[in-house]
Amino acid sequence: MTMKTETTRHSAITRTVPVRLFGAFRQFGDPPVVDVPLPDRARVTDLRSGLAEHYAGNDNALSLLRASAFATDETVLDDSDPVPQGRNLSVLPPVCGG
Amino acid sequence: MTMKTETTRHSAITRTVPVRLFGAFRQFGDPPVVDVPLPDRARVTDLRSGLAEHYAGNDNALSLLRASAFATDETVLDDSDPVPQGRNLSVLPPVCGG
Amino acid sequence: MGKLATGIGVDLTEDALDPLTALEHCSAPGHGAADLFIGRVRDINQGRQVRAVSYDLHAVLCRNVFIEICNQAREQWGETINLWLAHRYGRLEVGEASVIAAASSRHREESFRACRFLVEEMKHRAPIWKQEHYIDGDSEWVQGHALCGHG
Amino acid sequence: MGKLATGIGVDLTEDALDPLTALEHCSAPGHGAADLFIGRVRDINQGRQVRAVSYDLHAVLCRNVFIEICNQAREQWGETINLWLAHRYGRLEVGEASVIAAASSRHREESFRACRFLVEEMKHRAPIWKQEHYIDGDSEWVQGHALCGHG
Repeated sequence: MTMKTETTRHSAITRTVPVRLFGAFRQFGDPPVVDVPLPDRARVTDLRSGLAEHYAGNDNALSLLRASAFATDETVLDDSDPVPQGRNLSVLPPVCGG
Repeated sequence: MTMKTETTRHSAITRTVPVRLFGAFRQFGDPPVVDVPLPDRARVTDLRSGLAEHYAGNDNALSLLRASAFATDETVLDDSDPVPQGRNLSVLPPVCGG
Repeated sequence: MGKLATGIGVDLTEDALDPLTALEHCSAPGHGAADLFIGRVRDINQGRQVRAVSYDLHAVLCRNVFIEICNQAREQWGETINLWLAHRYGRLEVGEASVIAAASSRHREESFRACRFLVEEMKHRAPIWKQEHYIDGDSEWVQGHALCGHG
Repeated sequence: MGKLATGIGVDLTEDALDPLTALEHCSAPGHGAADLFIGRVRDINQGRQVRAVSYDLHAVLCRNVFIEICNQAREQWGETINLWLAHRYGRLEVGEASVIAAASSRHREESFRACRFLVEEMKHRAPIWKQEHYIDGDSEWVQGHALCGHG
């Protein structure tokens, strides 16, 4: 029980990470970068939840977020990946170049 | 019998037609146009035979001729086609544009 | 403008795209063939009359993705082929070029296939988005292909 | 330079081929895609080092064949596509363009297919011949595809 409390305390919000917005995310009136609160040792799925809280009540944004991916400047991330430290993070809506 | 003689007489050489040379035919030292003697009511196969006589003894030219087609300015001809009257005629070696 | 391996050129720019730059890059004494694709802003999309399109892209990641796509094309069609992939961003009027892809190679088969590959992969994988501006004054972000994580 | 239907352009010329002319022809407000192919003189063919190539062609028939090929492409991929097919003749040095084919259309699939079609049909059907000049001073007419009669 004490252990579990400890774990919970370790998973509490300990930092915020800046997430750059692209494409259709630009239409919701946010600045180009949104700070998302994250628990320690967060995974990308936590980043997604954090951004979902930012968009709470905005059904269009939440729907877009479900279809979007997170990425560093080097690669697109899986939801199960740890949130990389010291890297630029972005949220990428479905793409349509060309 | 008389009929047959008549027919033969009608098939005798009655004209020559100019045939333009292209591609590898240019290498045998001919002028750009060769006059080929033709029987009346000639078909393209007769044109081929006439040009073969022109190249008698030149195995390279005869081999090239076998792989070549005859054409007007509008279309490539079949050997069974009549030789068109009043049209420019050409002999076309295998092609390799591009 | 970026080059990784010799023979691979990628570019992300606000300036007009130049097909001659692409064709110059995609040429070599041993290359008998070059294929070049241009994507341009169309006047009508899904029944709506378009006046212009604004392209948004993630420049750093996009550049990396472009290079990755080019490297994969070389793995498939040979290390000696030359490749060019460039995309414009900002606001483009109807008729302006948004993307140019090009490939050159010894024989034409590889050029056609590699050029097509660059275009298809770019459309599915590159972090690029477009917002259409319609003549009625409305604007809308165009729906696209969801990206997947690596692997 | 010849045009039959609007949107079809063919050219047989001794002058250098210009890809921009082809791309300008292959563009329209409704065309989101254009594909362009360039064939160039290669420095090596079948193991022999080439210095230059002389192209010979039957200009009148060739023009007719080019137009016929373009018309057939439109039958297959739609009357609204634009097509360009140009071939140079005379002596060309290594690296110079001998042929340019291009197609533009609403979507890219038709452009890629039609452009490829123009190139393949041109190679098989157009009355064009080439003589290679090698660096050893020798010259040779290149073997090609035998033509067949109509039908």
